[in-house]
Amino acid sequence: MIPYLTKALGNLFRAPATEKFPKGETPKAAPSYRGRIIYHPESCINCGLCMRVCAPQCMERTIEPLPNGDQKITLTFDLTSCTFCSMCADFCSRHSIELSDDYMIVGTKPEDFLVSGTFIKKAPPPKLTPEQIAELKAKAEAAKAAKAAAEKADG
Amino acid sequence: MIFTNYLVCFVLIALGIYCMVTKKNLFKICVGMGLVDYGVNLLIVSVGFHAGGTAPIFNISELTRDSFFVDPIPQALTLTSIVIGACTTAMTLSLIIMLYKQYGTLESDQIRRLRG
Amino acid sequence: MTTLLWTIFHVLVFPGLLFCVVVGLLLAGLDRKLVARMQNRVGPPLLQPWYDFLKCCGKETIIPRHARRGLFLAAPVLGFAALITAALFIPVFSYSVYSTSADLVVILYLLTVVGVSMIVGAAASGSPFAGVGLSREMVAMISYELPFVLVMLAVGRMAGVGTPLGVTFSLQAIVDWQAANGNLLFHWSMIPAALAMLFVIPCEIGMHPFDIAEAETEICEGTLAEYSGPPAGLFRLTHCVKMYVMCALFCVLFLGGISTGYAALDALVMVVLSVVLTFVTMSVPHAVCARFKVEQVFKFYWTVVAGLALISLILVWLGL
Amino acid sequence: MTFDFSNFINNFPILAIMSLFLGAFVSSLVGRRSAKVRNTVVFLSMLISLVLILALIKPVLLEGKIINYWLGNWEPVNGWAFGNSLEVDALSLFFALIVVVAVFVSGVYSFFYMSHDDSLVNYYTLFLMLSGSVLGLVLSGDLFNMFVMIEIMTFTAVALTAFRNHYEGALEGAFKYLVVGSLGSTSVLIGIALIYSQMHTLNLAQIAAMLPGYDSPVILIAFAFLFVGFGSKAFLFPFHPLAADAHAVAPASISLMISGVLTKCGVYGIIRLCYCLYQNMDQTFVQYFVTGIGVISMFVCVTMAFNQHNFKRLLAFHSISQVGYVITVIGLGSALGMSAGLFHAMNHTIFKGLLFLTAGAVQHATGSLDLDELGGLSKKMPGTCALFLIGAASISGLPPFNGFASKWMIYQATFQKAGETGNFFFVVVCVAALITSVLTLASFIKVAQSVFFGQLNLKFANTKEVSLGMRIPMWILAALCILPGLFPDKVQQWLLTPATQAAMNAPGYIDAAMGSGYAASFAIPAYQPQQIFLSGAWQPVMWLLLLISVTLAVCIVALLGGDEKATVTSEISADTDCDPKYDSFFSGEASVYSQVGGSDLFWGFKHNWRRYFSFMHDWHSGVVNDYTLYGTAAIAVALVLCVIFL
Amino acid sequence: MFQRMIDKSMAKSPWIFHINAGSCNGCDIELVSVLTPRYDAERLGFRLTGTPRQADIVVVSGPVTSQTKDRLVRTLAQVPEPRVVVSLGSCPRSGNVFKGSYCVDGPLEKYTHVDVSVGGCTPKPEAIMAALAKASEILAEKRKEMRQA
Repeated sequence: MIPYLTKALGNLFRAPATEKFPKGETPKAAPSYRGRIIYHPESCINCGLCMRVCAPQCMERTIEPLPNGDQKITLTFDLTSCTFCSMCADFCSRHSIELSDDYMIVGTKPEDFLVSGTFIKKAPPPKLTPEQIAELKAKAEAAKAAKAAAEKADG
Repeated sequence: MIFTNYLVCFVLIALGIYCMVTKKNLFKICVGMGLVDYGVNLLIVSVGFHAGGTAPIFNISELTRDSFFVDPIPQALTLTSIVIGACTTAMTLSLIIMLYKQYGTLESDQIRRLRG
Repeated sequence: MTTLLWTIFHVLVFPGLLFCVVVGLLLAGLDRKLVARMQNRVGPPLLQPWYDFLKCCGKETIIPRHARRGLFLAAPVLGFAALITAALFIPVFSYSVYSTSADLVVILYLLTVVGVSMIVGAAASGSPFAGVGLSREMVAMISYELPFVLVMLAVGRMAGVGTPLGVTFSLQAIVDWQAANGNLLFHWSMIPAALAMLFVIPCEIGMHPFDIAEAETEICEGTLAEYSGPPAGLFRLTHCVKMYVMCALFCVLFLGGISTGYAALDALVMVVLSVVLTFVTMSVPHAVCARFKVEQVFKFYWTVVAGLALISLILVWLGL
Repeated sequence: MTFDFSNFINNFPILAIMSLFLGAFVSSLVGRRSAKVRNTVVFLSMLISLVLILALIKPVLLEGKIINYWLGNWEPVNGWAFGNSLEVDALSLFFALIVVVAVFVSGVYSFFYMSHDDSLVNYYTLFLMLSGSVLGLVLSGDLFNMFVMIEIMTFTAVALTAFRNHYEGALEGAFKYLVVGSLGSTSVLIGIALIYSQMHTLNLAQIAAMLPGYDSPVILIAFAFLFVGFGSKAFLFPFHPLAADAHAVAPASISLMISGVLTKCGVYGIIRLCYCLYQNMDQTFVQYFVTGIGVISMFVCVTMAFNQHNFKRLLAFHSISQVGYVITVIGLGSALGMSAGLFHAMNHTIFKGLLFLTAGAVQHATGSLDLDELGGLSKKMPGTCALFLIGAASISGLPPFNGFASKWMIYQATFQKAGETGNFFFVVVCVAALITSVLTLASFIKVAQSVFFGQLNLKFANTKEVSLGMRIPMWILAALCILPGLFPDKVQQWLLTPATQAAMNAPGYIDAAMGSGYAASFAIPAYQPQQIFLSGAWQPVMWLLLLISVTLAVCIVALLGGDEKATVTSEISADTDCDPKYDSFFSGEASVYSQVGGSDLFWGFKHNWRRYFSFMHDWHSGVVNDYTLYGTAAIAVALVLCVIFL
Repeated sequence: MFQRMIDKSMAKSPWIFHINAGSCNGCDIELVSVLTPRYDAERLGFRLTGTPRQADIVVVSGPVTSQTKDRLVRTLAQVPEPRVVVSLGSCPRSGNVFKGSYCVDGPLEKYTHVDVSVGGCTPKPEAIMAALAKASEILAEKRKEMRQA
């Protein structure tokens, strides 16, 4: 009882331990804090590994084909269903996902909790038709023939 | 002689109370109450007793300074008291009958639903 | 006409409603601030009780289905009114408005009415939590009433030895006696009683170590479990004003002789003393102690506190 | 021919008694034919006695006349009283007033309360006999008359207790009451016989004149017997288990009579015994003795009430507790104490009557008195609930009601006594009185919570409010609860002061019966009217203050929250059963019957006193032999104490 | 004037009632830590109440399991207007790792309008503080709306 009493009375003359938080600046999180997800779509290769390892399945991927044959790929992280386990970041071979130290994940609308990124995946070159192949082959043969002719002319 | 009276009424009252306190049977309790009653009646009568007095039955003209009679008031009181005692006994007995009907026993230590 | 105006002034402003409410809320704010500081916190602003009360007034009042509407709403009003009336009987040292010959009994009973109104309100709300809360409130009441009564008798005897009846329950007489013979706090035979009274104050108010009735984590605010909106606010206000009333009562009973003769100055002294008392009797135990259990409160008050008061009473009775 | 009203008034007491007894006789004769005729007869006889007694207020209480009625005109000859007499002084009339009002209210209540029972002729006959005997007792000026009345009273009370003999325990309660009550009556009778043996007279006034100068051990023994006898009629400790048993099982109207009227007879007997007959109230031993018994009764019974599960049994214990208050202050021997005691006796009849009637109403409406089973009746019986709260506030002594006024006087009386004599014993008495008051409050909170508040047991969902005929008597009593609380000074002036002075004025009583100068011839000093020092009462100014404060508080709420349109609760949804918003908060559980039962309250208090409570529970064993033993022991202790100390 | 004072104090004394709708206790512990000396929510007027009747802000944590669903709905209904509902952590909004479980009846939005949400599993006390501060602003706005309506 007495130690508590002296401690309590002593506290009266000591500065309080309270942080000034809502006023002033937001304190920094701990060094390895896993906060808001940051997604770098530019380096993403759309391997889908992150979605495979996510326990709460918080990612959603939409693939939207573009007229020119490219694909617009959107990867959306719903932070309200994320456990911040950092599994996705660990598995991402291209380091496209990282967990920042921004812990201020507060919002009034569902949109406030979405982190999404979009990148365009170039369409692979179109397939050759047999005529084209024949043509190409012909070209190649023609080239070969021309080359052989040139050698012959030299030799 | 009057001392004997007092002794007897003391004994009667004591016996009656003993009976009421120790006997578990309702009828015996009733008997105890009766004994106490008799003891008290005897006490009242003894109180009005004058050794050698006559019965207090007079015309008002016969009453003189020398007439020596026992006190009439205690006798009247005793009569009243006897009547009351009879009523008590009747009431107790009727209650005992009803109690036996309801509880199926005459033991006072089994008739204790109201307690605590 | 002037007497009527004065009556209205007394009831409305000083030492009645306005003064009580302002000082009470100030004390409550201070108490919260001090407790916070002792717990190494910043604590709420000094005006926090004001905000709380005003906020409660802006909320919806829900009357539960099992509640008895009239009583449920009347109980806080009645309790508050009884408390203000009790405050009117407590003289601000020499400035006594309605001192009669037996104020102490009146105050004792009016304070009981305050507690009872809370209990009746809780009972009328029909909630089982409130049921538990009211039983605890009642146990607390039984607990502090014995030492309170003993203190009252000791003071009454001490100040009333010379009078024809040998005792007095008039606070005015007690104050006058102290002005003539020195404050009761400094009579050594009264020190145990003063200590006991210091213990009575927090329990009467229901402050933290003794807030068994309103244990918010345990029985959901207990007596106030079903109250919402203005009635709840009024109960909280009553609680704050009670802090002032009890402190003032202590001042008058044990420090009654320090009147300066000026009502305003007296009032200021009273407020300062109340602040000190609030700190000593409420803030410090709040910061230091954990909550008592129900039966511990009862035991503590009927043994330790009542014992202290009894010692005083016996000493006074022996003429010491 | 002139009609001499002031002389005719002398006949009023006997007429009042006779009207009740005649009513009993006539109603048993004609009552079997028709219930209407029976009720009319009963009502008329009660009304006549009420009016007659009320008519006596002016001459007796206000003008101080003492009415002496010698039966058969057997007036005293040569300073020797032969005849029976009725002697009505202010004290007797005070108690008679209590009696007739209680009888009237109880009777009117019975018309509706008992309407479902059979053999009501017997009920009303017994009821009127009980009333008549009680009235006869308090108006009697003759010791043996008093005994006869006590006996009639006991019989009729026993019979009425067992009236609803199909109720559980009714017969048992009646049997115990009869056995132990007859022990008390016997004790009275022995006392009377012993007094007669020394005094050779039964007239109260004459005995009062002769006794104080007479020195004999027999007289002291008689005192012990009479005191215990009257005490047993007031159900003082250790006779209190009887009252608890009898009250709990009797019909509510009879409980009112037993607690409000029969106990008052015991109180009256004790007052007459100590103040008038023996005039020994100035002796310290008698003060200790009477006050001590009062304090023990008061405290033991109020703690016993904590253990009770039966509504009326709980009330019964409180009843004795309050009588304990009365006896305590009467034992102080001061005028203020007497005054306080009389006031509290009157108030006790009123508020305890009210409480018993509400209990009766609850029983009438629900058929149950179990505190653990009932609950939430305030919704179904709002009127009864309000009446109960008035009664409970009165008995706990909360300020606006009569209980506060009388309890205040009680504290003042005890503490003044302590201050005057410097005796610590009376300080303890004062503290005990205050604590008992708090415990009483606690106990009634328990009843209120477990019967009227909390949640409604679904069993009693169809409960209806009792009929108006039952509520009107209760409202009369409730009004009587409030009025003396509002105007204690008037009650003091008109009722208490005359009654107190009459109680203290033994020589006046003697002289009124035996002719002036009779008391002086036995060297009894003339009575000097004692000043009743009342250091303040509940004054109108406080009313004003309280009223203003209440208005203010209402205004605050109205100003701050009340005019808020959006926050006004919609009335409609409060009554629908489906909206969870208006359910009690029960940690989110569905609103089921979850009442905190009466026996679960006050755990903290009971836990600390668990040894005491378990001892007390065992002590009230319910076995009639034990109770007889306690009674006998009381007689023995009283005898020993009186012989040693007097 | 009183009304304006009430409006002002509404944001300054929001009382919190906390409902655990099947939470793993992580968020609950963090909510309590908001009241510790380091964060001291009391300096903003926050206070934990024991009964919904006096609450202004209801904080719900947990994925709303089928066991708690009825209790949650009932308790939410018992909070007087104006009131603000705050969902604490990921679970109430989505179910988090318990999503799709047979015993989860979430999300919270099926039963009530959620005014403020805090993400995180569990959120840091600072985030909770920020959310509560936001909630008290919303509370004051709701009060004003109610008054004007």
